[in-house]
Amino acid sequence: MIEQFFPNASLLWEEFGTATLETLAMTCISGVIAGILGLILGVILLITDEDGLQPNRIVYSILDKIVNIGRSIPFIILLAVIMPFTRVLVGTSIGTEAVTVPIVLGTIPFFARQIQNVLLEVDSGVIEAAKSMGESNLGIILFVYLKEGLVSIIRASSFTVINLIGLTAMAGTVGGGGLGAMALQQGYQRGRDDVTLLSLVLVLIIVFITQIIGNLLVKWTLRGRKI
Amino acid sequence: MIEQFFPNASLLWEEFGTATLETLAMTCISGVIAGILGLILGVILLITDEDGLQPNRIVYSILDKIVNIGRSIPFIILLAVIMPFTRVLVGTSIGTEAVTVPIVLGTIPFFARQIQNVLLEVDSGVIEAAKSMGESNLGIILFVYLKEGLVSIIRASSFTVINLIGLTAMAGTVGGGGLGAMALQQGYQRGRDDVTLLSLVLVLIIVFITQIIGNLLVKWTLRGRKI
Amino acid sequence: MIHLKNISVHFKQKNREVHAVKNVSLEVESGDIYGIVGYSGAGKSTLVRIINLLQHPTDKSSEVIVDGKNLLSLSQKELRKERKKIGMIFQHFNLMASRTIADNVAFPLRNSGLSKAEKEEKVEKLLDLVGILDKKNSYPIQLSGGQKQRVAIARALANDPKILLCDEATSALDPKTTLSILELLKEVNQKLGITIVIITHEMQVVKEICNKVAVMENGNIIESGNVVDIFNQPKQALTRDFIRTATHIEQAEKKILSHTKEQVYELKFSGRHTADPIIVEIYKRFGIVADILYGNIEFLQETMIGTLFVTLEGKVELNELEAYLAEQDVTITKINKKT
Amino acid sequence: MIHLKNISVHFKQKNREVHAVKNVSLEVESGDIYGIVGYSGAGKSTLVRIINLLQHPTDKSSEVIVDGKNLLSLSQKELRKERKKIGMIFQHFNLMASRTIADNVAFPLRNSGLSKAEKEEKVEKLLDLVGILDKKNSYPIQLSGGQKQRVAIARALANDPKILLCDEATSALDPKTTLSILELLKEVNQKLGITIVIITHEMQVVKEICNKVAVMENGNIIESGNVVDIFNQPKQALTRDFIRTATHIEQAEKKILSHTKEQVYELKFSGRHTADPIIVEIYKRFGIVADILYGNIEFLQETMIGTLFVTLEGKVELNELEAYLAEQDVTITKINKKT
Amino acid sequence: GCGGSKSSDSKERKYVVGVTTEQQKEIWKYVGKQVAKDGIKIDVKIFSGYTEENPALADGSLDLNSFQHVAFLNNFNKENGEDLVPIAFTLISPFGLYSGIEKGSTGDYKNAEKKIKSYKDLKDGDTVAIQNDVTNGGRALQLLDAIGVITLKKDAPESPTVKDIEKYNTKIEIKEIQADQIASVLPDVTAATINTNFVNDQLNTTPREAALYIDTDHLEKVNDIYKNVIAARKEDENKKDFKTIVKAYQTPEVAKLIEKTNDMPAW
Ligand SMILES: Nc1ncnc2c1ncn2[C@@H]1O[C@H](COP(=O)(O)OP(=O)(O)OP(=O)(O)O)[C@@H](O)[C@H]1O
Ligand SMILES: Nc1ncnc2c1ncn2[C@@H]1O[C@H](COP(=O)(O)OP(=O)(O)OP(=O)(O)O)[C@@H](O)[C@H]1O
Ligand code: MET
Ligand SMILES: [Mg+2]
Ligand SMILES: [Mg+2]
Repeated sequence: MIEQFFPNASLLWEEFGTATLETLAMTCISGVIAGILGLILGVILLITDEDGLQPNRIVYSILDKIVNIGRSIPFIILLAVIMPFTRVLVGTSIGTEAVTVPIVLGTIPFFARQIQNVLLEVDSGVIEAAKSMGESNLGIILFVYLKEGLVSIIRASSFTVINLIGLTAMAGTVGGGGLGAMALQQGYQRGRDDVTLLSLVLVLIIVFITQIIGNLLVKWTLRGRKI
Repeated sequence: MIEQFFPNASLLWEEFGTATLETLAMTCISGVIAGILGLILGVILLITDEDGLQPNRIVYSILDKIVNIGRSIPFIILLAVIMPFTRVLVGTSIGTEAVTVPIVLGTIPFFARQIQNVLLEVDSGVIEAAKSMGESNLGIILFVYLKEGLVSIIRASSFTVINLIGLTAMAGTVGGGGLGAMALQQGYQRGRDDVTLLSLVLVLIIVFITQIIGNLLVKWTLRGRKI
Repeated sequence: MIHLKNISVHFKQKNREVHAVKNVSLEVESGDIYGIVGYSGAGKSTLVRIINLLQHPTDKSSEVIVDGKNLLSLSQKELRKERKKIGMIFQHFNLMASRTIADNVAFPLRNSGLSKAEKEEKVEKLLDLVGILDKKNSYPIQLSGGQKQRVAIARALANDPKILLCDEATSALDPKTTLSILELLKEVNQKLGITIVIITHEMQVVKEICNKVAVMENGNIIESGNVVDIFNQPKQALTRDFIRTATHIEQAEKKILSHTKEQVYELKFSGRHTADPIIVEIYKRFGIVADILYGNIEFLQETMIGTLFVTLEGKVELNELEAYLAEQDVTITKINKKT
Repeated sequence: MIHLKNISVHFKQKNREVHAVKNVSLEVESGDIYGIVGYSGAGKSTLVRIINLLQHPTDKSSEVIVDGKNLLSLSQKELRKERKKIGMIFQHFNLMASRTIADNVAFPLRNSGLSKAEKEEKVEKLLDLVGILDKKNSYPIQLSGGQKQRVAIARALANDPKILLCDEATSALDPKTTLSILELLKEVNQKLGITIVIITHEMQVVKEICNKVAVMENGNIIESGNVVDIFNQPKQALTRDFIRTATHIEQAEKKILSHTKEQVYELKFSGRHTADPIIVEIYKRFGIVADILYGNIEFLQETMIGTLFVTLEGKVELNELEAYLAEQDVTITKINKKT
Repeated sequence: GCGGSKSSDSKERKYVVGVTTEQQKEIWKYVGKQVAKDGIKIDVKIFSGYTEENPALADGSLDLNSFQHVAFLNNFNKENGEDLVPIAFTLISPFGLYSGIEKGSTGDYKNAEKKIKSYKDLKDGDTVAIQNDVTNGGRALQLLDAIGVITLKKDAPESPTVKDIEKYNTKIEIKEIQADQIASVLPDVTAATINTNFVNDQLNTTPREAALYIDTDHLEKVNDIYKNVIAARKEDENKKDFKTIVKAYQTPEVAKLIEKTNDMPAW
């Protein structure tokens, strides 16, 4: 039965398993790193902007430009351009570990900009209240911005992770693995539609799980807050 | 002078001109189409969700899944998968026009999800006030959600356009032009760093212009509203 | 005009349910200015939001009949049509941050069929009425608290509603502006026959403009009826409390008792229609000299009500005095120091 | 305790400037409960926000000295330290939507050095004080308007501030809750010596707890001083207006004049320290029978102030009467029907 | 003009040709000039990567393409059930094995410090990068087989994959990398197979100067299937205009252009 509908895929169970794990590994590792760095960068953008907590025209405009540059370099070129850097960082520029570097670098500005946009929506009255209590800027960021904006941050995060999963498909370019590479190299390029399809379905499942986790986190954050 | 630093690029002025125009054309056309369709899809997601204006579990969960699917298929595969559709739509599956179809399709769910997230932040009290005035759902969407959320929508739009510019770099895959293809084919793949650099700088300029237009629109929207 | 029957509202929270409104029925007649008072958290806002179905009753047996139509049985479209006839002033104003003051007020006029110039004229008239015409091009964030409230009032009136729901329409306003707003409401009520339901914690507001009042406690309407009746003869402890606190009698009593060593009496005027000079009459008839320590007396819709705290000098025959005063619709009570 | 000198605040808007506060100076002494009243939009909130520098004065020559420190010259860090000593209740509450009521109140305690249990105890005590302990695990969105305001009050007190700034701390509250909050404020003022600045539009609040008051109009403080003095001898028209409107004399006058055809007199008690029985004395001395139509008399910090509207029956020699009443610190005025 | 024309008897006689590199584009521009006098117009579309040229030909978006060898075409036909046909040989591209370079070594590939001097230096544990597409990857494996590093199974297909390796004679690790990225990863591998166009452009050298081994030097070991072709749809196989075009292609002038790119004319 399965063999009939998935003539090629059924020969590759093990590869599917490995590829899935590789995609998960890439997603999680780069997600965590890009998440932390992107969050920090986004917060710095937020507070150094004109109406921010600690306006600083110079820092803001430099970081703002870096974010734009980071977002506008096509991934494949980014990957090539930063190879020397990748090599310093992980010792090689090929393979699954190596591709996480450009994925992280590509995701940081993507996430940072979203964090910035999202935190701009936090009620300014509440920020003021915190100021009036003598809260430090760091305190306001940690305990007001991030807390009040948490739901939006979660939404932006699942959005970003899903985007990042898309980027992991490029891993194959430098000999990395994962489901994207599998779909392309073992499936699409060889006209094996069943392999392509199955790889994509597995990617989709990961995406759905991400979205579901995101939605659950939102629900959990809003628990008890319902009206 | 210029010839010295840009030995190869200086021979390609005309190509740079064409490529820039192609990138601009792809960006504008797919931006407008994906913008409109993504906005509509995002609004439908917003209103059919559990706490929306017109909850509809079935419509929501179908569209929600389509958006996730759309966002998780690697662009290169999306491009291949929808070729027959592209052909029907624009008469060919290659070239700059043809690549706008997958770009649009890839951008719609990206933008839609952002619109949804952004409009979720509109003050529910204001929505209630509009309801109390007997405003129709359409009226609430057009004159409350979109109006109150305008600043966030603009921010999401420039974010999306910048992302879309990244996608246009993939045009080369199907014989399309533009600066991304130029950077890759005429620059990177041929080891001509000056061409790569110049192409990227041109892309960056477009990205910066997008961001500046976005910022100006935000300023303009908030004109007079400053505190 | 408004008939609420068996309205209950339960909010489910994590670990417990809040019964904000408990099987309440309310009847507001056309032309009424109906006050709803009660402690903070009593369920007033929730109840009023039922009237235009911003809040759905959680009970199946509930009925919400407004202007002859059972709102719960209407289609969305029909409900919208009915809502257009109901103006609402929200406790938290709910102004649109992205629109100027003028545009906020113009919002309900979008589908009114008025020309642009007519709309503008109407908006300016309304803004002028509430005294913030000079702010018409400002945005809500640039207004003071009271100014925001006034925009909300103007907006609620824009549509020429048949019913006006006011949730604390004047709580952020100074007494002068409050007075002018109340007069405005009274005027629209009288001239245009608009029915008004007004939530307030200021008994003064009730006295000033309401003809009926309902007192809420803990999700229930514990007392309702004519304002005069209720002010005269409050049946429930809470109502009495409310009236006393609002007229500051309680505070006065406390102060007086701590200032004087003599026996203090309370003279309570409740619905006295004649205006005989009581104090002098007492002196004439009984030779008793009454000294007013505290007084709060006023006309409430043609009848005199209020309280005087007095000390009495002379030979006080309480029984006789009581009998005479009862004829005059005045009750006398000996006030004892509370321990 | 608080010295504001030459404070001006200008907001720049598209096409014009709003001068919200115009070169105002204000001095609040330690232990004061200082009321600020004025029409909506007068600049009260803006002025009070100067005290903790949430609003910076736009003028270079301004000085903001709080507790001996010139706030304008402090570093960010020092300013934060000073702010911790100043509690603030915002007009729009500004509660954190993502935190429960208890967590909102616990927020200012984060760096207080208290243990978790101590914090919890303190929070519960505060919530109990304002009467919403049962809501401690609810979120702001689930509270009624008045409940939110009470959370804001509890939060402002959490830090044991030396100064408490209240922007309409009781505007959303029913009279009973208002009273209990005011008593709470008075208590913290007396027991802990907290200096309180309170913006309010309720003159009753001023009467109840303030010892000083400033009246703002159009960005200026037009009158300020002792509450008793100001209530007795308001110098500015606006102040008089405010007091009259707040005590509802204006409305009473209107009503009385439309109800009676006889001549009406106003007896004004301003700072009468003795408590002679005026009405009976008039009858005894002049044979004049005074009938009280409206009365509002009370003790304000040991002195009796207020107004009676009366009709006089008998042979009225206004001059004599006037002279006698003047001795008693009472002024008499003939009230004429306004046309 | 937007794309190709589906009908073969188009009055316009304009044909869209898909290619992959700038040089091929130059060549086809030259051919286009030659056939212009016959009333034939040639429009060249350049693609990045190898994936879309054949689908585009099959669906009529292209009329011809000229970028692949027979093996690639066969693989495409087989996997996709298409029926594209070669109508003429064009060239054969030398395919070489190149040494990796030391990390941190600077300058041109020519001057960079190489990891090995000869393919014989490959030893156990070394890494070799090969292309990650089916045919180039297959050709790379055949090259490794030819130099004795691995042995392919007897029944290995035309384009073998790593699964078709019977035995590693040297225990190398094979990494599959996208063709255009291989030059960039040379510091991370011991050796790599690189397509000649990238050797020319990205390494600024030629197979002759730099390769450790060039498969076309041992043509007996190179399958004919690596000869590049012009491909068309089956129904256009005998189109008169295409004969004209092929004739214009297979000329000494074009041969010179081909040699300029270090390829070898092969018709
Ligand atoms: N969305 C909600 N979820 C849970 N509880 C709620 C919600 N909304 C209101 N409540 C609770 O219902 C009760 C009634 O609230 P309501 O807003 O009707 O009070 P109110 O009488 O208007 O008070 P106030 O005068 O303070 O505005 C309160 O105890 C409140 O906490
Ligand atoms: N951010 C701002 N931009 C422009 N104008 C402002 C701004 N904030 C306040 N104003 C204006 O300054 C004046 C004073 O405002 P403020 O909030 O101090 O008044 P208030 O006395 O507190 O009134 P209320 O009793 O209604 O709260 C008002 O006319 C208001 O419109
Ligand atoms: N020109 C290339 C070669 O022969 C073609 C590869 S097959 C797409 O190496
Ligand atoms: Mg309420
Ligand atoms: Mg204010």
